[in-house]
Formats: sequence, C-alpha cells, structure tokens
Amino acid sequence: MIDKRCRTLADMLAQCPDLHDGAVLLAGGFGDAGVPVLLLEAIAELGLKDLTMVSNNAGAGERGLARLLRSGSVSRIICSFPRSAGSVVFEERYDAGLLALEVVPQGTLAERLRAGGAGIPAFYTPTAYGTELAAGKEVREFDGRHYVMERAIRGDVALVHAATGDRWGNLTYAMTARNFNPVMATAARSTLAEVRHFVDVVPPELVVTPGIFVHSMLEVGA
Amino acid sequence: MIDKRCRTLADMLAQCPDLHDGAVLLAGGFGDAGVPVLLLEAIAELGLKDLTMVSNNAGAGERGLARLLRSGSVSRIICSFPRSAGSVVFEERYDAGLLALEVVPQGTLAERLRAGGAGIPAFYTPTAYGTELAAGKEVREFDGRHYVMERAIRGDVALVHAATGDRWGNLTYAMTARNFNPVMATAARSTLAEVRHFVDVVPPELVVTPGIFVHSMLEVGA
Amino acid sequence: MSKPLSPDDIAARVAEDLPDGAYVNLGIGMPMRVAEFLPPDRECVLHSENGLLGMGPAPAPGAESPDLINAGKQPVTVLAGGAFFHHADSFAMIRGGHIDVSILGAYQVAANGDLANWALPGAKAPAVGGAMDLVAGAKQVWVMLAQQVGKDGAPRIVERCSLPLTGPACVDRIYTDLAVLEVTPDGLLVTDLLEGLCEAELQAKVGAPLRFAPACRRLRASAA
Amino acid sequence: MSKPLSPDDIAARVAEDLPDGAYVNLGIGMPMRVAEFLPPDRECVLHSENGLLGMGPAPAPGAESPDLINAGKQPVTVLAGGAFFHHADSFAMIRGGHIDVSILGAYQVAANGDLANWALPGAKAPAVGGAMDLVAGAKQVWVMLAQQVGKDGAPRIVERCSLPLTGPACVDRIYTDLAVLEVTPDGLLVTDLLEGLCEAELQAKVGAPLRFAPACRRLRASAA
Repeated sequence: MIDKRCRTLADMLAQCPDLHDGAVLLAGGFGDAGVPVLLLEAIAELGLKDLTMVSNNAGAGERGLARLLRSGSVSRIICSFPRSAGSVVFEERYDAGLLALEVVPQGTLAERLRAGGAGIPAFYTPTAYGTELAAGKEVREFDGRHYVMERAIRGDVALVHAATGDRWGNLTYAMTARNFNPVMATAARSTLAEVRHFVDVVPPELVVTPGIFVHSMLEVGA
Repeated sequence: MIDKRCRTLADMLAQCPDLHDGAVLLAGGFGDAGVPVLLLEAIAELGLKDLTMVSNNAGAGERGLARLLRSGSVSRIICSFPRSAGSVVFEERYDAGLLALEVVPQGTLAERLRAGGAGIPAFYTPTAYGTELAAGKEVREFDGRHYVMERAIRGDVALVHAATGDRWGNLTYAMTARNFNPVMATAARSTLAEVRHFVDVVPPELVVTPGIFVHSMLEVGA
Repeated sequence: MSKPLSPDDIAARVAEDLPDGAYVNLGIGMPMRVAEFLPPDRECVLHSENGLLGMGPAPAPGAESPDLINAGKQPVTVLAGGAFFHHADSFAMIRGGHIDVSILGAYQVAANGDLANWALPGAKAPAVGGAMDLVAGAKQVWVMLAQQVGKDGAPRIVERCSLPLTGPACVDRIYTDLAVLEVTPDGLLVTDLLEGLCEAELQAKVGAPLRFAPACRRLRASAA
Repeated sequence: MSKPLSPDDIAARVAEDLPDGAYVNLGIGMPMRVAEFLPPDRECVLHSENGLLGMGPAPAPGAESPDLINAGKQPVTVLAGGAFFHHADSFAMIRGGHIDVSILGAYQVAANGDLANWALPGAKAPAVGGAMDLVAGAKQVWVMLAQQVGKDGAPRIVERCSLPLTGPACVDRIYTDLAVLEVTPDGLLVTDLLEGLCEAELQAKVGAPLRFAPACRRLRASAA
C-alpha cells in the first residue's frame, strides 16, 4: 500500500537517500508565504556541507532558510531576490565571501525548474536579453527577436510546504502560499513535503501537485 | 465591467478578429472528450479557406472537426494521431492530397503549445531523437544525451470546451475532458470557449484556466 | 515445446515484476491487460497520458462517462488518490522521468533496445501518439510481444530494426509468449524461458545473439 | 512652473490610461498606488507575479493572512473572479504576452526605451526579482518616475542608460512629476506637460532630444 505519510521529522530525513554533502536543495516559498520552515530548520541540524540552495529569496530573520544559512551548511545559493527586509544572515555570509550567489530573474528561475521537472534540458527566453544577467549565455534569434538560452535546474531534494495532503502524496496549497512549491516538487530526485493537514483523499479535480512528485510528507499543523 | 459571456454563437464568431483565411486554429479535445464540437461546426459554416488545424486527433464520423474538414476550409493539420476509428473524412481528404499533415509526438505537441503560450520560442526535448520525426531538426547534446530542438506553436484562435466558466473567463474542466484545452487556451491570440454551464464565480483555488487567457464564452449545456 | 503463453499469461508475468508503489503507464492494447493481474497486496498507480493518475478499471455498464476515458479512448474510472491534469503537465511527468515503467507493444525490438512500434511500411497517414514521449521519458520501458515470431515467421526481436524507430536504445525488458529478455550493455539476456523450449530453439526464433541467465526461470502457460 | 505632480497625481494620471478590462501588473512601490485611482466604471484585473490574478486592496487590520500576499510581500485580498496559480504558470502569463500593461519604477529610462531599474552602482548583493521578465513579456511597459530629475540634479530620462539594463528598448510610456512621454521610433514624444512649464524647461531636464505632440495636454497637481 502506498503511504507517504511519515510520523516524525527524524524518520523523514533519515529515510531520504538524497540528503548528502554537496546536494542541491530546492525550497519553495516566496517571502514568508509557503516556506517549508520546519524542514529547512531540521536540515540545519544535520551538519551537511557544501549544499546549494535554490529559493526565490534568501531568508529573513533567524528562522527557516536563514537558520540553514547560519548553520554553515550552504556554500551556494541560486535565487532571484536575496536581499529583503531582515535578510541579515544572507548578507553577513555573502559579504564575508562564504556564500556564492547566482542571481536569476524570477520567471527564468521558475521556468528553469519547470524545465528540470519536465525533462527539458534547455530553452530560449527573451528575459534578460541585452542585460548583465545574460553575460556569457548563448543568444539566438528566432523570427527577428533575440533570446537567451537557459539550462534546466534539477535538485537532489525539494522541500515544499502544502496545505493538505493524502497518503498518495497529492497536495493542495493555500492561496499565494502555492508560489514555487508545485514547480520545485517536480524538479528533484526526492520531494519532502511539510503539510498542514493530512486528509483522507484530495479530490482528483483539486489536486495541484499529483502524488507522483512527492516522496514523503509530515503533518505540521497550521 | 468585464463580461466575456456571449449570447449567441453568431455574436461570438462575428466579434472574433482572428478568424480569417489562412488562420491557425487550435482545437482542444482528445478522442471525443473535451472537443469543442459546436465551435468547430460553426466555423465550418463560415466559408474560410486555407486554415491550419492543430488538434491531437483529426476527427471521427461527420461531427466536430470532421465536419470542419469536410467543409474544405482546412488545408493543413498538425496532430499526433490523425487515424482513429471513424476518421474517414480525414482519410479521404489526406488520400486525395487535399490535406497536408504534420505528425508530432503527443508530448511534443503539448509542449510546443505550452511554449507558445509561455513566450518560449524553442526548447530541446529527448522525444523523437533518432527517429524519422526528428529528420531535418537541429540535434544537440546536453550532459551526454541527445535532444531535438522544437519550435513553439501559436494559433490565431483557440477553441476550447470547458465545464464551467464565470464572467471573467475563468474555466474548469470535467475529468479527462481537460486534456489539451488549458494548454491551447494559452497559445492563441483569441481563445473562444464553449462552456457547459456559466457560474457566478469559479472559486479562485479551483480555476484551471484563468480568465486572462479567455476572450469570449458561450454556454452550450451539458 | 509446451503451449506458448497467452496474452493474459504474459500480462500476469509482467504484473509480477511491477514493484509496490510504482507509477506505470500501460500502452493501448495488450499492455492494458496488466492492470487485471496486479497482486492485491501491491498498489501501483496507473498513468494515462490524456491527463489521469489513478486510473481504475472499466466502469459498470451504464456508468460510463464520455469525460473519463483512457489513452485508448475507452471509458475508465478514477480510483481514490487519483488526479486530473492537462496534457502539457501529463507529458512533463513522462518526459521528466517520473513514470517508473512504461509498458508498450512493439513491431520490432532490437538487441540494443531500439524500438519500432509506430509505423508499418505501406501504412497511409502516419500517427504516432505518445509512444515516442513514453520511451524517451519513462525510467523503464518494457515491451510485450503476444507472438515473439510474426505470422510470416519473421522474428520480432532482431539485431537491427528494419521498421521506423520509436526510439533508439530505449527498451529495458521484453516479455513474449516464449521468454523474458533483458536488454543489457552486452546484448540480450534471457531470464525466463518457456517450459520445454531449449535455448537453441529460442535462439532460432530471435534475430540477434542471446545469452541465458544462469538461473533461467521456466515459464508455463496457464491451463485455461 | 506650477507645483510638480505628487506620486498620487502621477498614479491618477496613469490610471486614466488603463483600458477597461486590462490585465495589469503593478510593480512594488509607487506603481502599487495606481490601484487606488482606477475609475469605478473600469474593471482592471491586477496580476501579482507570485501567483494571483484579481488582486484586491489591503485587508482590514486583523484580517491579514500570511498566505495571501503580493509581490511586495504585503498582505492583500483576492477579488471575485480571481485565481491562484504557481510561479511557472504566473511567469508563463508574463512571458507569453498575456499581461496588457506592466507598470514599473525606474532609475533611468533611455530615449530608445532602454530601462534600468534593478541595480545601482556600489550595491551589495544583486537582486533582480521579476522585473526583467515583466519588461520582456508585457504587451506594454509603462514607467513611473516620482521625480523626473534625481536629487543630484541628474536627469533620469537620458540618451543612454549608464546603469545596468533591466531590458533593452522595452519601455512604451513614461509618467513623471512633470510630463508624460511616449517612446516612439523617432525618439521621445511629450504628450502631457505640467501647467506653467515650457517646452524648453522640460527639455533642459531631459538628457535626450524631445518632440512635443501638437495637442500637448497640460497637467496640474492636485490641491491636496
């Protein structure tokens, strides 16, 4: 029987084969909405080294991603908007040269992840053509317009935060807490979901992330 | 006030600026599920010439797409599976040399349309590499695997069949009658939806096709 | 030689190899039968490329819905835990490597895993459907052959396909009425062989050199 | 010269130009104010790139939800007719040309429509957000400048941007405290000019040659 629900955070992390030094981690969330805070903080305790984080923001305050950055486990971050009110841990580590940063336009970040999940190794986009962020990238003209070639991003582990989930791993999200979560869920070898409430069945028309993308889930309350 | 609901099929077609000779039409549906039958049959009456149809199948019997093919308005069809039980009109016209055919793998067809709607002019896919259907296409290696470059498809008009719709054009679909409809809705200059039932509001978490993609709608009953 | 396996026998043999929890796409035709032979203690989720995970069996007569069909356009049901999605998402699942096993029919399979299952010589309008996407994207591609040798006596397992390819080097395993074969870097490895059939007899029916697993399992057709 | 337009005056002037039924993305900061000045007879649908169409005003105090925010991470509401979707779908809408108007702030705009609004010299870690996607994808890109001339006296409308570009040749219209300008193939065309400001005075504040529309409209700051 398929049952992706875990009893404890410790079980969930211990059973994940893809959490290792040098792993690429994808974390959902935009600002404070839909961030898998508990998972990020639990991973901060694992003592991993040389992680790459892919996330729209770079954390704020001392919680969630900020705590993971503080742990020293992360050596590289790929994101669209690292600076924000309270992104002190990011700034400290970036300024100290402890964190490599790749800044990616937000839509290109979303599309590179979507491509990663969809088996598309590369695509062309008009975004960033003619800017610094396209420096060194292949440019190509289609029908008289210039486009930049972008490569897919895939992760070892995706961390997502969902509203409801059933034993098959089907997920729904709350309003704009959806954001990057469904995209990242598709783009990793293992997807771990913290879910506010387990339900018996998510109705099939309401599923946002089909369970095929989800490997294990933990109920975390609202 | 935004109100995309039309009273009559005639109004809907008359108000659409993109139905013209030589137009590229995208039609949702897979087999008989989710096919915009009324729209296809109404377009058959317009006497248009030299249309290109993009559709997974090529119609069956004498209804829907088959009727449009019978009208002689269509000179080219792009699809993944034109032959099927009852695809007699297609076969007649194809055998008589009246219909140019481009066969595209089903997932490549879906992705080319998705790219068209998403502003991606071209992408790489592993599908069809090393086969006749990749003949003449650019091949490129990424990380040791070979991929074929595919171009986006955009249409002048998309025809979709939905279950419910509200005045803003938000749509839902019935089970597997969803199929190509939401993808095609994004990829045309004008999207016309036949909708089984108009509703006051589609709840925002349940919207499958946001109204931004829909230009006009007609209520057609179940 | 004993009686060759029936299509149902082959389907039952395939079903045995599907791991619990696997996401499986069953091709139109014979592969669909595999669903009927899944052991009751195993839960596999069936994917239908027209936008459905959790595909269930055919509905009771009268309970069919034209809105709920499979890739072969037959009425089906949806099981608890299923989900609907659109075609681009469905093929993103396939192409992105999320389907564990794709099970397909074939005209020819080559020793290097090349598959030909979409175009026959002299066919009229070509039609490809989702086969090229499935073989390019699924983690495992298994082929079922109701008759390992065609009615004209020509082997369907060959050194090199003469028919147009669906995909190069994509097949992992072949289930036939006479044997089960794995496609390995060193060529075809027979893991199961019909009871009463000797290795040389099987080799005579395959247009490519075979190796035989040391503990080759014997297959027996069902009594029915 | 009369009093220059306030940011609210500029927002009201922009709102006037939004057609009924337009799908509009309002950038963080000053562009957000445009929502407050939409005439009641006009229904525009606001897009927030974090996955929302039909964005409504800020909720009443106490009614905020951390799950319902805009691209500036402020609590918002959703109007009837709205929809939620994920980030890839949201930017597919943007990149695919489905947003009618993107309204943004700027550091510099050039006469050819080049826009610089994401990076300042000496800034620490760069951060780009969705600006490059918006300017590459929206049908129309409108820029709002609260002060057409920077505090250091340097014009923000220039012949060529000295700051890193957000996008080349992407701006269609510029709304400032002194004027409204269109970017045309023949350079900048002034369509609206602050009351009491003469053409030469405006030209002195712009680092690129201007043309003036024959029926140049006069702008007046609100009394408040």
